[in-house]
Amino acid sequence: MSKDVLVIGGGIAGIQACLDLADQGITVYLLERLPSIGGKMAQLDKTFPTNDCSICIMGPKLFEVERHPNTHLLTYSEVEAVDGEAGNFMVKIKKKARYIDEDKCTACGLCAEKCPVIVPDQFNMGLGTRRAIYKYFPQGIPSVYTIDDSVCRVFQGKKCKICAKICEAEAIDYEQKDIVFELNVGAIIVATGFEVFDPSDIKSYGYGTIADVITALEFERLLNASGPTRGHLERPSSLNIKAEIKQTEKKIKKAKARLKSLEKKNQGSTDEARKTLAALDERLSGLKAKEAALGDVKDIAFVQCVGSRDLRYNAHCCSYGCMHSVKEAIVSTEHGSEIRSTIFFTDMRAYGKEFHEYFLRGGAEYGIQFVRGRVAEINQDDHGRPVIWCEDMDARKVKKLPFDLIVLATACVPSKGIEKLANIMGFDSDQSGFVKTDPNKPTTTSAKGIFVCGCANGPMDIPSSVSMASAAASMAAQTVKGLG
Amino acid sequence: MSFRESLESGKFLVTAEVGPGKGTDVEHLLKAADIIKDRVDAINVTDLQSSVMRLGSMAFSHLLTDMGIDPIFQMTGRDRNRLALQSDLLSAWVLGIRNVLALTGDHPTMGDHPHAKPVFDLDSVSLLEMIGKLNSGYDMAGNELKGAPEFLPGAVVNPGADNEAALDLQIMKMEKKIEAGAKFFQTQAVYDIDLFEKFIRRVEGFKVPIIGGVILLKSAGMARFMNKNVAGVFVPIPLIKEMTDTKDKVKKSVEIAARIVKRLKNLCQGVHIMALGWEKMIPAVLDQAGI
Amino acid sequence: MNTELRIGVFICHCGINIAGVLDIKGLCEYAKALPNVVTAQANLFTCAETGTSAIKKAVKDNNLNRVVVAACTPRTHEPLFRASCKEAGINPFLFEMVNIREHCSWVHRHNKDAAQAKAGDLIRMAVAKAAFLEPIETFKSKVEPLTLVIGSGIAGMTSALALADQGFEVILIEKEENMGGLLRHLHKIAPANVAASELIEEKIAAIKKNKRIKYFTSAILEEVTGYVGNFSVRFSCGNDSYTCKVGVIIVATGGIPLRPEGLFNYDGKNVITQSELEIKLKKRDIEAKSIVMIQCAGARIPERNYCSRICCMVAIKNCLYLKDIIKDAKIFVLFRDIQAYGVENEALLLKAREAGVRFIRYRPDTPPVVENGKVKIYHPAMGKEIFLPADLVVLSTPIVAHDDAESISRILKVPINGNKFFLEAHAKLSPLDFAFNGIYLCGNARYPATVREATCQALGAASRACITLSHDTIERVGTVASVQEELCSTCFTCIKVCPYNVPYINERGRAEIEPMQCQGCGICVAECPAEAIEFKYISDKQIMAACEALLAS
Amino acid sequence: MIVGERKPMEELLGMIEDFERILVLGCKGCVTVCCAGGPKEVKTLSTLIRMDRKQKGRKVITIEASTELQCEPESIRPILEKMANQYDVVLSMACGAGVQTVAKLFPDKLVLPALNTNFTGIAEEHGVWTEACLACGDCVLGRTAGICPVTLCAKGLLNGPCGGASEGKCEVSKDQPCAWQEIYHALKRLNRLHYLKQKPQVKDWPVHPGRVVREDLREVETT
Amino acid sequence: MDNFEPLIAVFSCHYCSYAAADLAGSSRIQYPPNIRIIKVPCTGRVSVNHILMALEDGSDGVYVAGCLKGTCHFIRGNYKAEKRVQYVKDLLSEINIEPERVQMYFMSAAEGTKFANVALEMTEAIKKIGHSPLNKSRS
Repeated sequence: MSKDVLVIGGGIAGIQACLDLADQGITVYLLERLPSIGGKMAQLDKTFPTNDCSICIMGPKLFEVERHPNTHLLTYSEVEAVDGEAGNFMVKIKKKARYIDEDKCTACGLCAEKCPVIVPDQFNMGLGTRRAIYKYFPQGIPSVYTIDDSVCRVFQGKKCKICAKICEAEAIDYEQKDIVFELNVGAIIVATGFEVFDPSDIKSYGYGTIADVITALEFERLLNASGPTRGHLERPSSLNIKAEIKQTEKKIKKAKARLKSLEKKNQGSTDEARKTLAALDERLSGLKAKEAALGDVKDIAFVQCVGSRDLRYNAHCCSYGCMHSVKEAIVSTEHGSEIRSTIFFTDMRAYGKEFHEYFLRGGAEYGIQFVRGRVAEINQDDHGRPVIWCEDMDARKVKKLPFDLIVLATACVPSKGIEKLANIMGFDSDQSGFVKTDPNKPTTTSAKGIFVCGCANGPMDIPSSVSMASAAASMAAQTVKGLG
Repeated sequence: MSFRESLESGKFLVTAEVGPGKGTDVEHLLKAADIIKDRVDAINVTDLQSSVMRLGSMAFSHLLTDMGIDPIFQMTGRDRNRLALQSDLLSAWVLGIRNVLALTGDHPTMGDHPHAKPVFDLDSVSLLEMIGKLNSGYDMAGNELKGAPEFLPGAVVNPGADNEAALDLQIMKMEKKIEAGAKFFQTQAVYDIDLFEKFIRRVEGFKVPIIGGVILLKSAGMARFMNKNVAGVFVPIPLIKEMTDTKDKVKKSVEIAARIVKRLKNLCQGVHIMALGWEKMIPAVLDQAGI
Repeated sequence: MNTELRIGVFICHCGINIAGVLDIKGLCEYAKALPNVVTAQANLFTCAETGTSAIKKAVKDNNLNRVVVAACTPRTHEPLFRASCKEAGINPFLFEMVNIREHCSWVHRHNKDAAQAKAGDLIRMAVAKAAFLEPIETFKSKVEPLTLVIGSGIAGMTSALALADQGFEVILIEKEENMGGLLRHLHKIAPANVAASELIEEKIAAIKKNKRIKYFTSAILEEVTGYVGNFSVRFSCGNDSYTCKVGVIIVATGGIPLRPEGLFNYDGKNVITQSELEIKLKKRDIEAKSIVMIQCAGARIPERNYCSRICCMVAIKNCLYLKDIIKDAKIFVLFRDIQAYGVENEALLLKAREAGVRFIRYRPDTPPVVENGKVKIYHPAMGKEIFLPADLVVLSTPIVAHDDAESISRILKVPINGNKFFLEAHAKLSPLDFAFNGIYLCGNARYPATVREATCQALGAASRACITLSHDTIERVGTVASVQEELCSTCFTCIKVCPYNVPYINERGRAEIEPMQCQGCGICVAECPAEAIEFKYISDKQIMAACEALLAS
Repeated sequence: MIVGERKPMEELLGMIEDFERILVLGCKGCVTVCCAGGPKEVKTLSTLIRMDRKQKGRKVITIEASTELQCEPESIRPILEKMANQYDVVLSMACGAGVQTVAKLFPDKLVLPALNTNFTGIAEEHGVWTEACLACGDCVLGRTAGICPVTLCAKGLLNGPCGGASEGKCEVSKDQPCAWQEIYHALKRLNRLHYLKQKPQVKDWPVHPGRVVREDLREVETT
Repeated sequence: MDNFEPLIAVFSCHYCSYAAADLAGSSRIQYPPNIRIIKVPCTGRVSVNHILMALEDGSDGVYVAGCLKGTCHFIRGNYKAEKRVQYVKDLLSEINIEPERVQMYFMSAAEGTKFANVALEMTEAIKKIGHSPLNKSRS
């Protein structure tokens, strides 16, 4: 028997459930698959309808989880197996090797500065880069670094170990192994959240082929002050060109050096080297002209119900997409006074507290255009600008409109591991693959002693997730107190 | 015929108004008074109108008596306490002034000495009471006078109050003024005759003669200015349009004034024409109105 | 405060993070020369075990009574060092931290001289401030293990039962004669497809037999004073007046569907509301063959500019039940935006469409017009006006706040918003809490919610309440404002500026700040014209000392 | 409460020009409540004085103190006597009454007013005070629904409004409601409109200087 | 004046601007070393006298850095601070000290770059205005 609770998932729902229980004097284990707790909310720039800075309001909660005497953080960990029953579960957990001694690491970040391996940054939706040794995000908790063994040179059998040399805290441990251990808990709360639907499945929207068609979460990172562009609203195409310019400039430098050395040594012909240089120069000026032609982002389109309310992909509604887009459109105006946004929607679902008011403000104060109609196709015009084809239901007209940037409000789909977890733990899923609950007991799953909250149960906004997390905490507390 | 006699005779009264200027030059005012002398029953002389420092009302009223015009001496409570007011009234009587119009007066902040100390020791009502007291041979403190005046006291009323409360209050105060001895009322300028008629219906039971005010509209701009800045005056939009559309402003002005006077004839006991420098037009107005 | 000041300064290398830029030895020498400093030491990592034990040892060896650590940010490390101080026998608030990493070495890497000077300045300021640090104690207040739940709708009853199930006693008050709230009048609940009466009777029975719950119907809340853990409540029940002490309060006062007087020719007979339809459904008293439902009747309009969240689903649910009863019924739903968020709602919408319910969108500028037996509507897809036959018109009206929301908000000193729904502490992260500690919120009183959502919130509110109830006493660190009564001029400034309505005038006629309620922002301290409010944590004296030490003397 | 506000610094600095040791003396009564001359303001003013002197390169010593009630001699005496030779001048942040009390009690010290005493008023909201009572010595509020025409009517009229109000506002300022219209509405609400019809009033001003005597409270001569 | 390095006191709130300064640090964003942070729980804690004291005691400039408007942890402390800063500016004008020496800034905990930019902006601005007239002796 155990009076402890395991919370699976360190997003806002899991954190809230964990803190509620811990504050009630119950020992809680908070398990998170990624190197840091925070979940999707940590990736958001602002939140509706208050425009609060997301990480600002979440940051203190992250600290609180770490500091609380009744909580145990199990980050970078996964559930392997669950046995037993309500009041007495045995949970087998694998804690993945970080190759860092968490107690020693001071998160000084020197290692990452010196690490030679650069890879796309998952937290920034691949729009920025990180090193092989990295902190998931700056405010991440626990505040320690992690070595990504899939890319680190040491684990590819190459010479390196720079980080070990430079770390004065002596926190690097290449020999660290995954640890598997068992935990005895009385109740489990599943708060595994959701995934963002991959819109490349919808070929007609061009995501993945048209650079400036991005997802809403990607857009969040582009807006964010600590995101890959430090909050300068730039479209991926111009980021690509910038990267190319940088690369070409590097090549030119190299070519110049080569030419110089050739001239110095006076060996052989310099013609070819000159030719290469000229070609590179031409390329550079071409790129620069292209960059200049792009200019600033001015017209943004938001496409609603991407993969949602669509029987081909997901029948369900993502619940937050409308407000999410209104928010992003409102926040965009802080990044440039000339930015205009158009939202293409089916139904404006502004059904929460102060949501409708927020939506109205978006139109009246921030000049957001709302076009009722489902976007049929996104393609490119001759200049490479993405173009939206859509029937405006109010005007009863087919419209073809070019934009600088198109943001897809992607569907909310069950997280990838949930199916496995359902098998391990023995709870049922609903028609969309989310965790099913008793209609009259909204956090109770079909498995006794196992509760669910947040988007693991289905699409919902942050306040609903937080409310539900407290509700799940209440049910779990009842279970471990042996009274429920 | 003195103003008191005209009033008592029940005839339709015509009064005009002159405002002394800043300085000692009174020539042009006397000339203006001379032009209308035979067409009016009395001429009001204002008391530092709009709280602007000017030549006094008493002196100019006295000059009018010399010309054989019966002046209505306007007196406000703004600048003098009860000692000065009583004393000035006695002086005025001695100088041949017989009619007094008692007013509270504009606040000094409206004028050119905005930081002057406002006195308002007496307001229009208590001023009237005081006049009654003097007429009865006593001062306000109850001391007997050696030789008492016999002033004809009058007062003003603003029929154009812009809301119900203001109008109710105006009428209540009018009653108080009557109680305090007011024998006639002159009103603020009337342009909206229908509104004025409503006012008259409410106060005709008081049985005190009312002399309706008429200001000569000199331009559309002046009309708009009054609408914005003069309490109780509202020039209806069609009238303003008439002024904008006309080529001959003077002719139009006279025509409008005459039209108003004509209608007032059926509503009240007289008209008080404020010509504001256009005194020479007054005869034309009266002619056109058939008076 | 009479004892001699003995300050120890500990400067962290943080590996080369600080030491790579700053000359730590030089800083130690500098610190040693500062007034009241007894010792200054360097550590490779002050936060490591070696560092904290060095602090503890130095405290013992040098008889220190103040500790200053110059290292990284207090936002992450202050708790650790405070704990070390406590272990060393010093009050944790006799500790001051200087951030020479994030605020110095990391951001002035290329200007080492200036960085060194700045670090010296920051340490000097901290040492000066340390001289005025005062011990701060935590204080405790007893918790009454009792909850007052106001309102006995589905939310209130669920909260009460959840708390009772966790072993806590509950007083449940209901202003109506019967418990059950809105659900008493409803037909069935979707998507569970249970009869509302069944659900509610079950809960009422559970409450009635639960020994831990005392319930009062026809009960009116009259007065609430006190603070978290220790509220005094007075309510009346008929002619009787009751007073009790409770630790926490849950507001579950619910809402009520708008009566659409004057809207769409509402008459309660041929034009009815969804609630009236549910009563008819319950009695199976419907003959209409052609039914038109109008959404947003009285909602999302300038005088009631919010979406009531649940009405679309109520309409869809009722369409399906109507279809069950009257197979050939022609049903039209006239809507502006269908709010079928999530999985189940969207599925239900689909089901209704499949069952033949027709949905026609209308724009707010061309609302439907209800005439005798028909409804005129501009059909946007056809681009023209059409007439729909309507034996029965059903208006989907929004949930509005109860008339007494305002008076309850005043009694509890908790805010309501423009639409008179209760206003939570934070829209995102504290949806069920009030800014005023110890009072929680759920159900329609917060905002329109489905049965499921209200249940969820009710359980959540119970969980929030349990946090307080689970402890015999509540501890609070004394980083709060307190009035020095002898200095108070009773000017009411603190009362006017406090964002949490905490200060009040006590029976001695002076301002008083209840420490359990004070959030410690310091606004009143800065504003008090009599300088009568004390704030031991970051006191005026400390700020003054830091300012005076801005320049080296 | 008596409401005051600090004099402009230029004027204050001019007043203290000749002095080097200044006692800035606040009052914990009305002027604390109206945030003009309490301990906090004493600190602010002292700091400003020191800053001014510092930039001019001139010496100054400021002593900060506050009395409980500066209009009460017993409240001032102990503070001022204790420090008598530490200051050359008293810069009083009390109302006019406070300043005069200090002057009367310490005829050998110069006392300077740091505040302009504006009026007896009420706190409309935090940071806004409005004039409410002229202390005319003959209260009419009972007849005017608690709205003072002596204070709030720009002309202090007792027998109803002048003709100058427009749209319910006083002729003096568009921001100021006509007191008499307010009185009218209030009386109407209270069903007491007939109060307006009473006999004309003439205000009799009190004889100078104001003095209130309660014989029963005075010290008894026992000799 | 070329090598004048001003001393600037910053009243920084625990929840946002102090966190922004931390983020600037962990992001290694470089800014001028002229500022000295005094941490407060909320900018609403900063009184008029605190700002004046910081000036009197030798700083050439002072700024108060609070949360973004509408996001104050204590609801309205930053608005209070803004008003007080304006009041101090008025006071300074009265004694002929440049009111620009005192400023109010708003930033979120996520705006490390903004924190650095503000430090730079303020340092440049005070450099332009010059030494505080209260400590001419300091070079």
